[in-house]
Amino acid sequence: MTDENQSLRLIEALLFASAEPVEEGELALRCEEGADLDALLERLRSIYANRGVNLVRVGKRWAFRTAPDLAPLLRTEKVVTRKLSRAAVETLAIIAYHQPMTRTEIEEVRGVALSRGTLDILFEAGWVEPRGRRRTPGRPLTWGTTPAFLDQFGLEGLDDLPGVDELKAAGLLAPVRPLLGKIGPVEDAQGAEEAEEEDETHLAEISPDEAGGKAELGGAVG
Amino acid sequence: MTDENQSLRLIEALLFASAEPVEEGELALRCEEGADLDALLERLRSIYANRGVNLVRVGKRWAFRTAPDLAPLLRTEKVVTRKLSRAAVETLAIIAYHQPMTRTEIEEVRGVALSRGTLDILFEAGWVEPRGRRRTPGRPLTWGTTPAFLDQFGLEGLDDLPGVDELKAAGLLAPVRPLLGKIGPVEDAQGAEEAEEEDETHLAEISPDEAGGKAELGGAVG
Amino acid sequence: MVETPPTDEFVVEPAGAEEAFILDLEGFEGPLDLLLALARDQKVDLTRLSILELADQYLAFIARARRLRLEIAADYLVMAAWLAYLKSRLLLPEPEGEEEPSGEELAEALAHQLRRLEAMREAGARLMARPQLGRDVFKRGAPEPIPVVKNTRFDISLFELLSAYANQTTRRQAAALRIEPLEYSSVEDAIQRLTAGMAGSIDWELLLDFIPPELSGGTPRRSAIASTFAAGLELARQGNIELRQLETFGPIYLRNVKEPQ
Repeated sequence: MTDENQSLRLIEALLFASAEPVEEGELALRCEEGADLDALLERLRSIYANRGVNLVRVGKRWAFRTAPDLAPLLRTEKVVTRKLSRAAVETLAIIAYHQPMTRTEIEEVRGVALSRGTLDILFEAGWVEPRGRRRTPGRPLTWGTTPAFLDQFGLEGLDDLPGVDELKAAGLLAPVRPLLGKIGPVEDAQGAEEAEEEDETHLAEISPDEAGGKAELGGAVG
Repeated sequence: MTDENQSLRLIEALLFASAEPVEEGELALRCEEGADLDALLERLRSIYANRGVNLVRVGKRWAFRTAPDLAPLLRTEKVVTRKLSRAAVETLAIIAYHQPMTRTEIEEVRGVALSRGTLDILFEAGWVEPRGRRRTPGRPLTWGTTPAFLDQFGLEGLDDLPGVDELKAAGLLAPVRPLLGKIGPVEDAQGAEEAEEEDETHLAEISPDEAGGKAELGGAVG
Repeated sequence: MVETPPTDEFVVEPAGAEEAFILDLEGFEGPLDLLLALARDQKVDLTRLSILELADQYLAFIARARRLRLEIAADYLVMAAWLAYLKSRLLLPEPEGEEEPSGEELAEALAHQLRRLEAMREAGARLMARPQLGRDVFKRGAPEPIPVVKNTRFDISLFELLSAYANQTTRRQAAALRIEPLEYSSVEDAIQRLTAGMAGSIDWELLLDFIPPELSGGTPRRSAIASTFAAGLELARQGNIELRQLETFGPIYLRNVKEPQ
């Protein structure tokens, strides 16, 4: 009996210390002459069956492994804080204010094509979700914000989003600069920068010369 | 009860999964709120006490290790035992029992200059490490042992060092006072430097020339 | 030719009985080690060691080494000098009122140092005799890495969201163009107006009656007159109407062309 226990202990130690699963033949070599290896391994397996570590058979080899049900608890969760790209922030804002919006509509509002990952990131973050399809040709998918979006920004509802007038009052909306003799999108530094970082194609461009004549800014904002 | 068993399994798995000792703090983080970690570890230790693998405490860390009595059966050909020099063994023991110790203090205990590589070898092995500076003139660096040292020699802590209590009782671990003055290293630059800085009374001095004959460094040769 | 290093100068050819002695000297790790070895020869407990006897043995050892003109490290010579001094302190009566430690105290200090070195030596041996990791005791051979799951959290405040929207809106406003309605009335408009107005008429009509009455004077009205006149010419060219002016700068009339009979 003591011999058997000693064999059991040896197998235990061998399997523990080995970098690879150990072959049965290898274990047999180390055991006492005439030891019933199969019986020993079965006993060891049952001893560890309900423990945090289990004895598992891998083909003709054996190894200790942490219990599979503990995997979620063994995992270390690490929160990585990242900044959203400007394109993503803008897209999120546009969806929030104008939902439901199709991708094309977002692009029309922004005046630039949406780069590949932008909607994906917002979807993965759990802030936007599909909202059914538009009943127009091609039946494009529309997007809206989620409850998690409201949570993130501490909003009780979409009504809590300040309106354009309130944004203006808060000084967030820059006063519109009158354009004299110049028509078309103003190439401000910000805009230029963004076009670069996003590598987006401008869908529509108006050349000032072509438009000709006198123009004023159309002030209507949704 | 199930919760406790689950905590036990989790600790078991965590410790089993790691080759290196795991800090108690780390384990506490993973346990259920309010779990008695000490009790859990003690229970786990007793469960494994007679197995081929034991749970051992290494300072404030815990690890599974093969049972020491199985050593002859587990020892493999491939284990290369680097034999430490006599000087290195003594130096390690002096640091372990007296820490923190400056190089000069080690030399005083041994009565001979430390040859260049001796501390390096111990440092490289990861068994000793610098422990800040002594607040004496010259601010000499002190050395102490590492957690890896405890792990290497299967010690639970410094209290577990063999014979430490008897040595303490015999007054052999008291701070090193260079009563004999400048005995030992004479030509070692560092030794000389530190001897100067320390406010020692030189009980006897003899110049190498006076002593006659040719002098060389009484170097401890590993 | 390589010059003989000066150290060789003192090396004595080992001969006979002396050989072991030379090897012994090389084997010692400093004077304290040598003292410890000599003390062991006394075969007594280090606590009952005769320091005087030990000092004699050490001095005799060094004397023999010097007689053989062996290389002797300075450490050993320093110790020899110190032991000679200690011996004199032990043998001569203690001077009165000295602040220096007594001979006994010095002897005890040396004995303590020897005991301490021996203790450390034994401790080192006991440490090495312990089961060592990687030699006698083994760690987990196949550690299982604890997976680290990265949870990305985007860092964005309501302020950032709103300013992004505001910026975007500002840009959109800048991009959306609305051309102001022209002040000039077009010929095409006038043609439509004339055609509509003349429908069903059978008599001469005054051209100026077809100018939109809401137009104030000045450029808009003059532009409207011009375009309406041009429209009349165009319709006449097409053969739909006839034009008539009775005198220079007189009023212009127009009438539908009668259906050819």
